[in-house]
Amino acid sequence: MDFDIKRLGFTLLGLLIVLNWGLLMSSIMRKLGARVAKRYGIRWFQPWLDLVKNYALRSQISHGIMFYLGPVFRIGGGVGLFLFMPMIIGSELWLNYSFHGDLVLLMYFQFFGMLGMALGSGEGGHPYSAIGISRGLSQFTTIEVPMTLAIISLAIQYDTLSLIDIVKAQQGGFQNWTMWTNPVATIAGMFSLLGALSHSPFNLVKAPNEIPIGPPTEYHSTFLGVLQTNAAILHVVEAALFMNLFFGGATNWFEFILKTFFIYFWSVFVGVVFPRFRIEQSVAWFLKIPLVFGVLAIILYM
Amino acid sequence: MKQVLEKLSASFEIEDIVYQRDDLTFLSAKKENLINLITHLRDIEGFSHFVLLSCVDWIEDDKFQLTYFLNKPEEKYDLGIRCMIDRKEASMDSAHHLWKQIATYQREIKEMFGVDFPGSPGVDEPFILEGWDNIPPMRRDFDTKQYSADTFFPRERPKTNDPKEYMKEQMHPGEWGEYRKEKK
Amino acid sequence: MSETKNNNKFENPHYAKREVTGPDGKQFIVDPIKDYFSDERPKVYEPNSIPVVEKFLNWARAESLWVLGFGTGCGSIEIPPLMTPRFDAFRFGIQSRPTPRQSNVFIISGYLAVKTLKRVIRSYEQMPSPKYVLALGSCTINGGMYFDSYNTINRLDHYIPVDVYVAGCMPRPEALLAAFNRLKELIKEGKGEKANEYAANFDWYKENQKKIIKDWNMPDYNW
Amino acid sequence: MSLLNIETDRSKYPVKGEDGKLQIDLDSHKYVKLWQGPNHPGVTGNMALELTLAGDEIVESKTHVGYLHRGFEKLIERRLFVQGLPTSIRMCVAEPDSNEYVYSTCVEQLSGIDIPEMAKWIRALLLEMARLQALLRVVPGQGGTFALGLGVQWGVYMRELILDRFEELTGGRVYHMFMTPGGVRGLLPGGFKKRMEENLKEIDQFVINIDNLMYSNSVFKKRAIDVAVLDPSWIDKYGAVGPVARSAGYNRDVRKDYPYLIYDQLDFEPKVMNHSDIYNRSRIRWYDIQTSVDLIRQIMAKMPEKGDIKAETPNVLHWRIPKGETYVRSEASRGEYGLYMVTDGSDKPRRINLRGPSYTQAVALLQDLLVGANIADVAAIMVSLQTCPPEIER
Repeated sequence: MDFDIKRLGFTLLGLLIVLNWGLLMSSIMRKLGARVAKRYGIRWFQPWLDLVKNYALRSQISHGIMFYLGPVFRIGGGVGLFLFMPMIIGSELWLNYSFHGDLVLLMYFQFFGMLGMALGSGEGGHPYSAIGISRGLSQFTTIEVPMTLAIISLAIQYDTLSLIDIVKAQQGGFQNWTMWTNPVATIAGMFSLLGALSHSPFNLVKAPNEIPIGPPTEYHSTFLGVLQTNAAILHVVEAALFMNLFFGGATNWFEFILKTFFIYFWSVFVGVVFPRFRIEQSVAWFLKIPLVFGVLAIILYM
Repeated sequence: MKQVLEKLSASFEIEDIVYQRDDLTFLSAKKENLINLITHLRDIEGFSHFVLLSCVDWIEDDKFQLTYFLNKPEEKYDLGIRCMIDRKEASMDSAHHLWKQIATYQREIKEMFGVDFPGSPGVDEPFILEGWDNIPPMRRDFDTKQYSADTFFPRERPKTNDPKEYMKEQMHPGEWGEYRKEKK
Repeated sequence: MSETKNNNKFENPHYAKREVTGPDGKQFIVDPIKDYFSDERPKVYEPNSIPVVEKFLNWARAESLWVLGFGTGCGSIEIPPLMTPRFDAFRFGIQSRPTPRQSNVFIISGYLAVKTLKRVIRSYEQMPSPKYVLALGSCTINGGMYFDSYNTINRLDHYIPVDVYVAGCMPRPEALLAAFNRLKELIKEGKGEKANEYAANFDWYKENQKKIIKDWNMPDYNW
Repeated sequence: MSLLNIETDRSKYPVKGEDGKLQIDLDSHKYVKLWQGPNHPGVTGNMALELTLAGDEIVESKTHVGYLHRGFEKLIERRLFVQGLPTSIRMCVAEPDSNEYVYSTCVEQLSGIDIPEMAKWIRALLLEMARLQALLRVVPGQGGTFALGLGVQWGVYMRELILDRFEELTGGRVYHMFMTPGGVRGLLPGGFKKRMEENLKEIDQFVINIDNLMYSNSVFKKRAIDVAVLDPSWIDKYGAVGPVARSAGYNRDVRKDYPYLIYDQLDFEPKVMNHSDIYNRSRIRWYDIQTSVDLIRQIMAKMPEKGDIKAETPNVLHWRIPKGETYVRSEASRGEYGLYMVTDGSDKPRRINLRGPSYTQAVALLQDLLVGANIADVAAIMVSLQTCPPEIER
C-alpha cells in the first residue's frame, strides 16, 4: 500500500468523528440509565468537560516508566483497532487501513490494550489494580473463546478473513445480514460483546464496591484522560466491529451512528437491571452458553 | 425468677437485689464469684443472650462498677449483675470464653477506663483511640473540655451563660428580698 | 511519651527495611518507605500564563467536580439523597469517585475524629491539584455539638485549607447544592487555589497536624 | 514446582501457631494484605477491614473502628438531662429516633414519670417511620453491593418521601428531637394521615418492584444464595440480634417480646426464616418493610385524635434524678437497641452506655464470618449484617 496523504487525512478525521461520537454516546447512555432511575441525568456535554478537566489538572505522579506506558498501550490498542476497521462500506476514503486478513489483527488488538494496562497498573503498586487486572485478563480470555469461534464460523461461511469482504457479502438488503444467515454465530458474538464492553453483569474489572476501581485506581489527571479518550474510541470501534460482522456494515455515517448506538445499547440494556457476577461465575458463564453457541456455529457451517 | 435468685444468692453471695421492672433485676456479686455466676446462669439457667458489659466510674468511692447484662430469651427476662472492683490497678477476670463479643467489650473498657482483663484476646491493642497519651478518657477525673481547649485550637466563642444562673439573675435580680422591695 | 513515638517513625513491622527471598529464590532488600512513598514536598503550581486559557480550564474544572466518596462523618447520610432522584447532583457535573487520585472535591461530612483526620490528610494529599474542600456541618467550623469532645477537632482550617463551609447540623442537601454552586463561582473567578495555599504554608499545616496526631507513622507528604 | 502439585485446599494453610494465632508470613508471597476502608465505597460507613488474602479468599480479617468516635458517653456526663437528648440522638445517624426513645424512656423510668397515652402512639409512629426509612435505604443497598444501583436510586427516593413526613411532623429531616423526656413535642398536623397514606401506597409499589428487580433476579440469586451462611448456634454465641437472628430461626423481636409503648395493641408477626445466608437476611428486611408499612397504617387507624402529649415534668434546669440504674431497649431496624443509664442523684447522668446491634455483629461476628469468603462478597456481607459504625464506637 502506497503512502497516501488523503487517506491519512480521512483516517484522522474519522478518528475525530469516532471520538466525539463515543463521548456523545456515553453521555446518552448515562442519561438513559438515569431516566430508568427516575433521574434527570448528566448534561449531554459532560464527557467533554470531564476530559478537558482531567487534561487540565496540574499535578501528576508517575510510579515508573511502565505506569506511564500503560495508558499509551491502552490507547494504542484502541486506535489500532480503529485503524484497521472499515468504517463506511462503498467509500474508498472511510475504509481506513483495512486489508485482506485484517480480522486476525483486529482480534489481537482487542487484547493488546488490556495487556498493556496489566503492565502499567501493576507498577502502580495498588493491590486493587492487581486484583482488577487479573480479573480482567482471565475474563477476557474466556470472552475471546466464543468470539473467536463466531468469527471463525463467519470465515468458514464467507470463505474469507477480510472484514471488507464479509461486509460486502452482506450488502443488498437486510435479509443478507449475517444476523439472518448465521444466527447461531450472531448469538455467540453478541453474548461475548456483553463481556467485551464490560457493563454489568461483567463489569467486575472495575467493580467500585469491591476493588475501587480496579486497574485505573492509581491513574489520574492526564493518564486518566488518555484512558477516557480510549474508552470513547474503543466502545464505538468495538460496536463497529460487530456491526460489520453481523449487521451488514454501514454505507453512510448516519447508518453507522444508528447501528453502533443500538449495538452499544444492547449491553447497557442488559447492564441496568443485572447485578455483577463474581469472576468465577462470569468465567463459567462464558464457557457455558456462548461457548455452546460458538461450537454450534462452527459445526453448522463446517 | 425470684426463686431462682434466692437459690443463687445462697451459693454465690448475691446481695443488693433491686427489682427495677417486671423484666429487669439488678444484683451485686463479688469479684471472685462473678465468672462462675454468669457461667452458671448461661449453662444452667438459660441466660443465653449476653446483652452488654459496661463500666461505671464511682470515683468518690474509689471503685469501678462493672455491669454484666444477661438476657433469658425464653422467659424474656433481664439480669444486670454489678461487680465492684478497686479503682487502683483495676483488673478483672476475663469472660471472653463465654461469649465471643465480650472480648470486644473488654478491649473497649481497657482502653476507656483502664480496667485490665488479663488473657482476653487483643485486649492491649488500641480499639478506638489512636496514639492516646493521656489517662483513659472515660474516667471521671479526665476533663474533656479542658483537653479539647488545650489541643484543638478552639474558635473564639460568643459569651454564653449558664442557663441556671442566668435565669436566676433575670427573674430574681439580687437577693429575693430586694426584689420584693422593688416591687412594692 | 509522644515525642519518643514521633522519633521512631514507622515502627510498624510492615514498613521496616528487610531482606526478602523472592519466589525464584533470589534475595533482595525491601525498603517500603523508599519504595512506596516519596518524601518530596508539595509544589506551588502557577496558573496558566494566558488568562483566556486559564479561564477556560477553570470553567471546565468548575463544571466537572468529582467528589471523593469518603464519608467521614454523619453528614455522609445526606450524600445518597444528593446523588438520587430528588436532588440529582449529576445535573451539575458532580459525580463521586472511589479513589482520591481521581477526585477533585473532598466533602468533609461532619466532625472529624483524630483517627479519621489522619486518613483525611492522606487522602487529601493524594488528590491531584487543584483540589477543593467542602466542610459540612457546624462541627467542622467550631466543633459544634462536640466542642468539648476529646476526640474531635474543632477547626478544620487549621489542618487542611477549606474552600466552602456549610453550616448546620446536619446541612440539608439543598445547602450542599448551594455550597457546590458557591464553589463553582469561586473556581470560575480563579479563587480555587487552596491547594497552592496548602503547599505554600506547608510547615504551618504540618505543625498543627502533628500536634494532635500523636503517632505520626507516615511520611510528611503522601504522594 | 510442577503445575500438577498446586495446593488447592486452602483450609490446609495458613497453620495455627502455638499461641492460637494464624501464622501468616507476608514475605512468603502466598498472602496479600488488603485494607478495605475507611476510604472505600463498599464499606458501610467509616470503618476499615484488614484482610489477609490467599488468592481471592480471605484467611484472616480484622475490623478496625474508632474513626467516628466522639466520646458521647463522656459528653453526656457533662450535660443536663434535657441537654443530653440532642447529643444522644446523634449516636446513630441512620436511625436517630431509637436513640431518642431509649434516652427519654431511661430518664422517665428513673424519675418515675408515666407518659400519656397519646404520646405513646405518636412515639410508636415515629419509631416505625424511622425503621421504615432505614430499611428503605438498606434493602436496595444489598443490591447496590452487587452493582445493582437502580434499586438504590429508587429506594433513596422512597426514603425521601418518609423524610418529608418527618419534616412535616417534627421540623427536622434527619435529626428530629421529637420525643423529649416526658412525652412528645406535638400532635400530628392536619392532613398528615392522608399524605402518609399516599406515600405508603408508593412504597407498596416499590416493594413489588424490588421483589422483581432483586429477589427474582437470577444473577442476584447466584451471588446471594448460600453465601456467608450463618450457623444458628452462632446467634447466641456472638450476640446477634434482629433480622440476623430471625433469619437463622430465632424469633427475636423486641416489639413482640417486650411490648413497649402500644405495640401490644397492634397485630403483627415478624418473619422468621431458617437458613441465614445473604439472600435470606436481605429478604427478611424486605418483609420488615411490609411489616412497618402495615404497622404505620394500623397506628394511624387506631390512634386517638386528641390527648395529652406531655406528662408533668420537673423544671428541666433543676431536674435531678435519684440514684438508680436501668436498661431500656427498643427494636431498631438492625435489631435490639438498648441504653443503660446510671444516675447518682445529681442533675447529670452518671454514665450512659449504648448497646447497638452492630457492636457485636460488625466486630466479632463479621471477623469470623469473613474468613473463607471471597473478596467480591465483603461489601455484601457487611450490608447483610447491616453494620453501622457510629454505634460501635459512639
